[in-house]
Amino acid sequence: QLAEDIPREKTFIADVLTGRVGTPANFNVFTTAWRNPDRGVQQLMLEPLWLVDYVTGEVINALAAEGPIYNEDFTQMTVKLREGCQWSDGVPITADDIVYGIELCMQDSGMSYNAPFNLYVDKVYKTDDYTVVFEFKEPNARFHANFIDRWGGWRPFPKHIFEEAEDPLSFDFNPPISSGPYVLKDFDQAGYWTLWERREDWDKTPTGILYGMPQPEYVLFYYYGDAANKVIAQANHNLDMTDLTMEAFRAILERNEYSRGYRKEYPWVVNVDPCMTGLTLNNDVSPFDLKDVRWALTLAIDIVDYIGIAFDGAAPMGVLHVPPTPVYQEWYYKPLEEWLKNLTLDIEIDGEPFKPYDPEAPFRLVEYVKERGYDVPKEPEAIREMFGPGWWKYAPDVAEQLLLRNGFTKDANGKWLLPDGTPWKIAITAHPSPSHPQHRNSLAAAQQWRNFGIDVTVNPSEAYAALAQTGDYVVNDNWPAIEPWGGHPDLYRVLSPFRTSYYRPIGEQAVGHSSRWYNEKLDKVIEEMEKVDWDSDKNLQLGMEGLKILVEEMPTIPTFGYPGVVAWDEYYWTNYPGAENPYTQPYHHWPNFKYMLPFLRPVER
Amino acid sequence: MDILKTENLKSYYILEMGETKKEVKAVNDVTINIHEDEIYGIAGESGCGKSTFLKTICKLVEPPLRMIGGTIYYQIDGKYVEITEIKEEDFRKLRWKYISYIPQGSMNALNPIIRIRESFKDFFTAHQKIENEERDFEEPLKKHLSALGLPVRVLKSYPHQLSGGMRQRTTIALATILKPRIIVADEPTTALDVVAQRAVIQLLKDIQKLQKNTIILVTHDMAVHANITDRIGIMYAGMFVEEARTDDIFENPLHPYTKFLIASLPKMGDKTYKPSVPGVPPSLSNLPPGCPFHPRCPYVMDICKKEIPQLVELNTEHKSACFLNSKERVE
Amino acid sequence: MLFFKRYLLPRIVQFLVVVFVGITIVFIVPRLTPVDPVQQVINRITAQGAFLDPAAVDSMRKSLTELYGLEGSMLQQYFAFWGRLFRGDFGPSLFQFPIPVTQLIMTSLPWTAGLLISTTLISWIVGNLLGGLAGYFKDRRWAKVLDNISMVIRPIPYYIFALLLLILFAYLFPIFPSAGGYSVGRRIGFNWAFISDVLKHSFLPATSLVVLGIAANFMTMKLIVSNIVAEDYVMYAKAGGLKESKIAFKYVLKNGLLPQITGLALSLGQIFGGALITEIVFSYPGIGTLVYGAINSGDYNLIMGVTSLSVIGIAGATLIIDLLYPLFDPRIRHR
Amino acid sequence: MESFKELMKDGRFKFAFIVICVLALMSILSFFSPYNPLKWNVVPRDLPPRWPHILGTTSQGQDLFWQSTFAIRNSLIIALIASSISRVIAVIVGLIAGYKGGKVDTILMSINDSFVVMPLLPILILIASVMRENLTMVTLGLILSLFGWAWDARVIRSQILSLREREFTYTAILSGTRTFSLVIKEYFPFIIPIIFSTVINNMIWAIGMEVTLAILGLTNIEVPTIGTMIHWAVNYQSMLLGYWWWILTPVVISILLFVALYLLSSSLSEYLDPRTRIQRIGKAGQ
Amino acid sequence: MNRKNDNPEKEIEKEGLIKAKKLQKVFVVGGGFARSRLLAVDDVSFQVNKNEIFTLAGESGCGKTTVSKILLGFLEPTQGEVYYRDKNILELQKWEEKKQFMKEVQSIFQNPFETFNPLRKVDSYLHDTAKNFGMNGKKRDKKAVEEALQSVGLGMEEVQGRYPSEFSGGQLQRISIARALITKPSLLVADEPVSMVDASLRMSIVNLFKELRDEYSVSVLYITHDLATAYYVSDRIGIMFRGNIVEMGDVEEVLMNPKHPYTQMLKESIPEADPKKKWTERVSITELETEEYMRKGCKFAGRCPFVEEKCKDFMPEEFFVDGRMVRCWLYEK
Ligand SMILES: Nc1ncnc2c1ncn2[C@@H]1O[C@H](COP(=O)(O)OP(=O)(O)OP(=O)(O)O)[C@@H](O)[C@H]1O
Ligand SMILES: Nc1ncnc2c1ncn2[C@@H]1O[C@H](COP(=O)(O)OP(=O)(O)OP(=O)(O)O)[C@@H](O)[C@H]1O
Ligand SMILES: [Mg+2]
Ligand SMILES: [Mg+2]
Repeated sequence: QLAEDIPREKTFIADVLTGRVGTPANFNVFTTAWRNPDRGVQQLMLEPLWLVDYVTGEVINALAAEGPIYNEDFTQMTVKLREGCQWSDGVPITADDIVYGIELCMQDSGMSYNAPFNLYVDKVYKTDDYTVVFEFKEPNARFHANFIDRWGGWRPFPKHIFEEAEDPLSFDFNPPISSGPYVLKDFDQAGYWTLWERREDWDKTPTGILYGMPQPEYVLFYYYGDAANKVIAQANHNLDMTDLTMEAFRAILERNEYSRGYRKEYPWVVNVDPCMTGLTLNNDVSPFDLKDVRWALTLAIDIVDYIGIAFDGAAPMGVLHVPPTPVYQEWYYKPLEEWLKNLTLDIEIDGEPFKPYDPEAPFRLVEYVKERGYDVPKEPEAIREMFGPGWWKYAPDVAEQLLLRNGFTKDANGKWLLPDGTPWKIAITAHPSPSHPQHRNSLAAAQQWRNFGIDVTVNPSEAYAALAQTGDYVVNDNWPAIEPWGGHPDLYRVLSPFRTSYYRPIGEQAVGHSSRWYNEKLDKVIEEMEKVDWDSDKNLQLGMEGLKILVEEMPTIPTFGYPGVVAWDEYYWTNYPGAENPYTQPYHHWPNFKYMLPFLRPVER
Repeated sequence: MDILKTENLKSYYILEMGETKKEVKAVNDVTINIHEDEIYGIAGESGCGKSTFLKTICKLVEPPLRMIGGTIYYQIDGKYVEITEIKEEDFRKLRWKYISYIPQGSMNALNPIIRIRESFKDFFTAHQKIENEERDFEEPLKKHLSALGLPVRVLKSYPHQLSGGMRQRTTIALATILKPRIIVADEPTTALDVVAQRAVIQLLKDIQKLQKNTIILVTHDMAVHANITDRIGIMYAGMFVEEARTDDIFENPLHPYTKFLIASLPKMGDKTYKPSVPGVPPSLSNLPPGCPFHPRCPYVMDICKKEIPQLVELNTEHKSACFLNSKERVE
Repeated sequence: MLFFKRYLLPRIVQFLVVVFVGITIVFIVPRLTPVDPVQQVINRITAQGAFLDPAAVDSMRKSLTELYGLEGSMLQQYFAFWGRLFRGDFGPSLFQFPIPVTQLIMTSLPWTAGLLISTTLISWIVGNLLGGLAGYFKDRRWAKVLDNISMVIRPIPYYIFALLLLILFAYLFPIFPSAGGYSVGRRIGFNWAFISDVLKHSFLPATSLVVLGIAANFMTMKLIVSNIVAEDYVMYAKAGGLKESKIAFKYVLKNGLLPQITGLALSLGQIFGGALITEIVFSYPGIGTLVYGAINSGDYNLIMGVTSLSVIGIAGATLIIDLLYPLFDPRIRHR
Repeated sequence: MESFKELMKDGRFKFAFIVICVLALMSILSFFSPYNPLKWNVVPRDLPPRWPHILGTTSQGQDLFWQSTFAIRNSLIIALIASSISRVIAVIVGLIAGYKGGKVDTILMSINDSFVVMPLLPILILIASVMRENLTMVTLGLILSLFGWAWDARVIRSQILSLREREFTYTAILSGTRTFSLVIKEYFPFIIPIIFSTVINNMIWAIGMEVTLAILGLTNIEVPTIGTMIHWAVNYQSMLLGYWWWILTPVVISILLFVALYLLSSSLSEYLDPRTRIQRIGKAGQ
Repeated sequence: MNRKNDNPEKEIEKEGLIKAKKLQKVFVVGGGFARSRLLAVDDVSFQVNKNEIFTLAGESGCGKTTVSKILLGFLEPTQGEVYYRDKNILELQKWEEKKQFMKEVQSIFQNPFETFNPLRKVDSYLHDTAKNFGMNGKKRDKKAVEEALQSVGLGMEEVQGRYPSEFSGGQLQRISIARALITKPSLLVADEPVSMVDASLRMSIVNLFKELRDEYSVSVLYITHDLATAYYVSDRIGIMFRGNIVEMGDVEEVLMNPKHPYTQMLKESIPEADPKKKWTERVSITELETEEYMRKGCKFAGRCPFVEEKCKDFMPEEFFVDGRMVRCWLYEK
């Protein structure tokens, strides 16, 4: 379905994750309005200052020449810019663009980052053409995080263009001027596709400078709709890279011999995604305010059955509030393993204090997977990497004890009654899309808890996020904690939303994490974190402290790492960053996509 | 010479409701001859099968009505043709040129959403080619209408714009435009007031005089018969029970039913008591054995309850189906 | 004058009442949803990974609410809504702020209108034609076959039917493109290359609409005709020896189409609502997908814009048909 | 009983009746299902039809036969609620508007027209997405009934209008019958065929709506209905994965149900049509 | 009846059972451009006396049914009043009052097959009527029904449990009359009771009216366009034309010696059931009913052989000649 003058073999086609673009003619992604940045804008058109890669665990200096330079007391930050980069109209990218951009965003409340910049920035100025200095109103050791691109982040825009615009808010930035390696070639007025063309001067962009020439001459972002449509499109070799459900993925494997996943074998999925899925309990709602109840619900889950239901076994399990990706396994799971094995709940089973951790869980999952007829490696290390290091024991009997001692009872049919004698009913508020891993968590949890004797319903809702924010739910499938950077061990992002001062009662918009849980000990950890450099070893230690508190209290239940079901068609392009060669993160919708393009190899056809 | 004749014609409504079958013997063994250049009237109680008889001889038999037996002959160019032997398409061509039909309730016989001129044209072109619109269609049509005393502007109207009487007359004009040899008219005057009725009768008379064809006219209004017909057949329960020249019927009815019919006719200036026919008409799906009139007949005899009397000629052109009369004859 | 007072006025009043009631419902229902558009935007920005200090979120929420014109009581918003409506302005889209809703609708409308007007007309004409003929010649073999086919096709869930077409003709036999309104990179213009491209892309969606539409029209028309054939004038036309084809078309079909005209008006009025399911299945760039997206993102203004237009469209179509109907039916014209 | 026997002689009715009986039987069977319809992984996944899973199993590890028994039951419940309540509204509005006439008629018909003209699907989708958590089968039925009466009320009204002008209305008035019993005794027999045929058409419509909403994922998709069965089958790509038995089961059930209801409605309304009914009545007496 | 040059108003007050005074009814017909007012009944006054059969005759569409509906209270006149035994029936409010009126004034209709609901058993109407107007208990009600049936020559056994379609038209018309007689009315309004039955049955019904008048003292308002039976059965007659009564008086005189040009033409047009008396002259009829309704002056002016200028502009008043009323300028003195 390409026009004649766009050769298919020189074009790379990827899917638009967030759907049909509502404002196809508008490329001004610098306001708070939603403009589907994943239509190529963040991947091809814009370069950030820094970018984080969760596969390599690297923070990449893009437009910045090196990392942020803080002063002693974290009241000032200096950014050095890379020299030799220019906008697609040939104008060099300099400190003026940065200063102008930051000031514009601070002036106009409709621009994104207006709020955080105003909160912290006192002054911003350049000291030379490639050096920008920020002075803060109060100390902040993590201000640079605003500029780290990981599906968002403040990105520079051309001063000489925006200066001309009457109103930066309504300015449509069309045709857009790129800092990235591609420029806009064409777009669909109806918002289904956007076509990008490689810049002649691609070597004047960080991508070119860092990794060489991006291979595809054209990159097309196309919204195909439902998973079935994507399968059809890829089977017809009209979609090189897409994001699917597990079922659709199996369908495409059957239909297209050129299709592959992140792994070439089962479980195919990306296990390096920095998001941890799970269940969020509303700690302001009885009985979830009781730690015993939260633990009981956790122990009532048979993780093998759970992942089987949710993802046919193809997801890595994890007990911490960070995902069990290789880097986090290295940074946190392995150091905490002994502690987890010795963790006890203050309940005795057969006279022994109960140890809930089950390092054998991934091996049980492997048994299940084998039964389903899939081949898996035998080496324990490989299994742990694929299926996660372990999970909690399936111990409904212990869960029962925990509940009974809190006054819960069971009726004749084996259904749980609340301490006040009424039947226990849980309504899980779920992500509206049934193919989303969040939604799959809800379905799996419902199955587990029903087996345990609780009446569970699953209510998908477009408003699930809003309901979470106002606390208008009891259990939902929101991330159990905000996800970490992915490519950096710092856990400030994960822990700080739980701080006491962010707590808002039900009815008010949540400011921190929607679980409405807080903890004094954790507050201390967070406060200390704010005072240490994010690269320091101390920061890593503090992260572990925080994770331990979360495990003990179990305010939310992490289950498995986000299984990214990407499907790649090797008909026209090869050398994707698969598990066998993970040179960069594997998604087409992340901003890092531009750093993948130089490595792709065309198949001559 | 007869223009149309039937022999032992039977047509029944066959109503199948699951397994139960119900036969309504609406035309039951009718043998009749209709002459050229005459107005033949058929009278009888309502529901006795008059309309069904007309439909059958016009070959407008559609389920549930079925022709069960007997034959119908048309005389075409001096030869009798059995109509079931005529091919469907050939018969279509006969319609309107040889035989035309004015249905009961003909007020609704015109397509309500096309102009009357349009209807005329449809019926005309179904049988005759129009080469020159003006010469082949407009001219004869206007002539026809004015000959019948109808204003030409009806052509521009839609049916609902005309009064009932006017519509009726238009339908008649439409049925006669191709000068058919036989015109079959089913109750063309019921539901009209006397003045309009008179105009319609007049029209039919005029047509017959002009075109010298045959009209078969059904009505249960004996006064209309008296006024226009040459011969009358009296129907009772699906059969013809008497047939004679109009004068004879009124002067000398032979069948007891006809006698009642004639005797009960009110006359202006005559206030003497008029008796009515006693009893109720039989159900055509459940006829009594023997003569169908016997339950109501004051002269009923034993034979009447067992055998069906045949229509036999008693006087010149006067036939009757009653044992009373045939016995007299026999004796 | 009398015509205006007795005939036109009541109809216009009726039209206004319908529009008023409809639009009020349209205004109220979306506001009962728990979807908070401001929260949706914030979630989208934060959940996808942008780092916002939670304290900053609060002030952002305030400014967004102000920007989107969502302050004030329901009543104030309601009056403001009517005020804008009279100016032909449905306000800015909340989710794609500050693009006006009208503009969003206008970019999608040509696609939907092109698809729906043509398919509605085709299925109306073909469905009624076949239905009328099958009703008149109901004992013929082909009529019975058609009858059975349409009886089985009609109940197939729309979605399934569309998906089936997609899998068959875009995948197993990839004759037609599976998605979109025209080829990527093709310049929009009034030239054969573009038009044939558009036709090729809309073939499958159109087919799904046409086939099911024909089946539906077929069945209604057959029912109508079964009553018409019993009318005196049909029987009279037969007695008059008219050709079967003439009777079928001029005496049966023509009369049977009259009641179907209202149905046609209603369907044409519905184009403002889009062909929801078809558009979703075929990723067709019309109003249906726009609405679906708006509902998913809680874009009040867009939903109200589209649904209000639908109400006005349908009410307007019925009004126009009411006023035009006398042209088709002389009985009404000359009463 | 008499009339049933007669109806059974109609091939269409016979077919429809048998199909409906089979489906009704299945929905009753749901009460004896060995599996909880809400639970997954109770049987091996993705099995094609073979004993003991005569319709096969799904990717969720559910038995399709037993799942369909629930689906049929629930879809029928929705349809029955929607059609019966909307019938009540339609009859009441139609009777009052038709018999009272005048201002009452004008007002009722204005409301009626507004409902006829309302763009239904967008509004239904809106309501469904508002209600979703509370959208049980019963409430879905109720909502559908709120939107499904208008057209039929119009039909009933016009029937009453024409009945009002017929002579037997005057006969009844002169017999001293008062308005209420006049409507019940004289008009209801004419309305009943309309109610019957529209009830079935409305059921068809309601089931179709449920299917549409469920496919869009706007109803409670855990509760098995014809619509949610299709929803899951589509979402788990049964068509592309070649699990034809999964998608085919609900589609065939819905086609069977529709065709049966349609045939039932057409043969019943023919049977109940006053014209043919009068013929039959006549026969009974002779 | 000798009422030469009398003022009929006075007469009416003396003997009348039911009196219609200056009735007028306007219908609004059509829609759109062609919406118009139709004066269906205009300035109609007449009375039905005790113990007489009064005929209202005229061609179809002249307003006969409209008049009867107004008399029965089914239709409100645009103007004018109806008095039954000196009570203005338009002012009856309470159900009880209306019921009493209905008990005394009953009606039968034109189409016997339409008189009864085809889906209801015929006898239920009889029982309903007895129950609603009798208040005498079941047994007596039953007796009243049987008596009424007897008086029309039918028996309960023939009627019991059967539907209208199982009867012939004549039978139904009798049952309809029987139903009306159950309440023992003083006045029977019969709107074209014989037009749908065939000639042989007409007599039996008309004869029944005579019997009712002579034996049960029931007055009958007989509405018809069949002048032959009207002549046969009635005492007085009113001839209607396009909404007006154009001539009214003793039946013998009006029909045998018509004065109004329309009545004359009407009489001419009545076919005689005698083949010897065939029509010889021709008539012409207009086809524009509405035109005649719209006419300002005398509605017959368009086809009247004696038409004068005055006729076209002014509606003739009621003139009283030879004991009858004639609405024609010819008779202005
Ligand atoms: N379509 C039909 N189905 C069943 N029976 C019918 C049908 N049409 C007519 N009949 C019956 O056939 C008999 C004869 O009907 P037909 O119409 O021929 O009578 P008719 O003499 O023309 O009566 P009328 O004077 O009322 O027109 C009647 O008893 C009638 O009930
Ligand atoms: N409800 C109505 N609305 C409008 N016009 C009416 C209505 N009822 C009667 N008319 C008209 O009023 C005129 C008189 O009608 P009416 O029924 O009283 O005549 P009629 O003498 O009884 O005629 P027929 O002999 O046909 O029964 C007719 O032109 C008729 O069309
Ligand atoms: Mg007849
Ligand atoms: Mg009348």
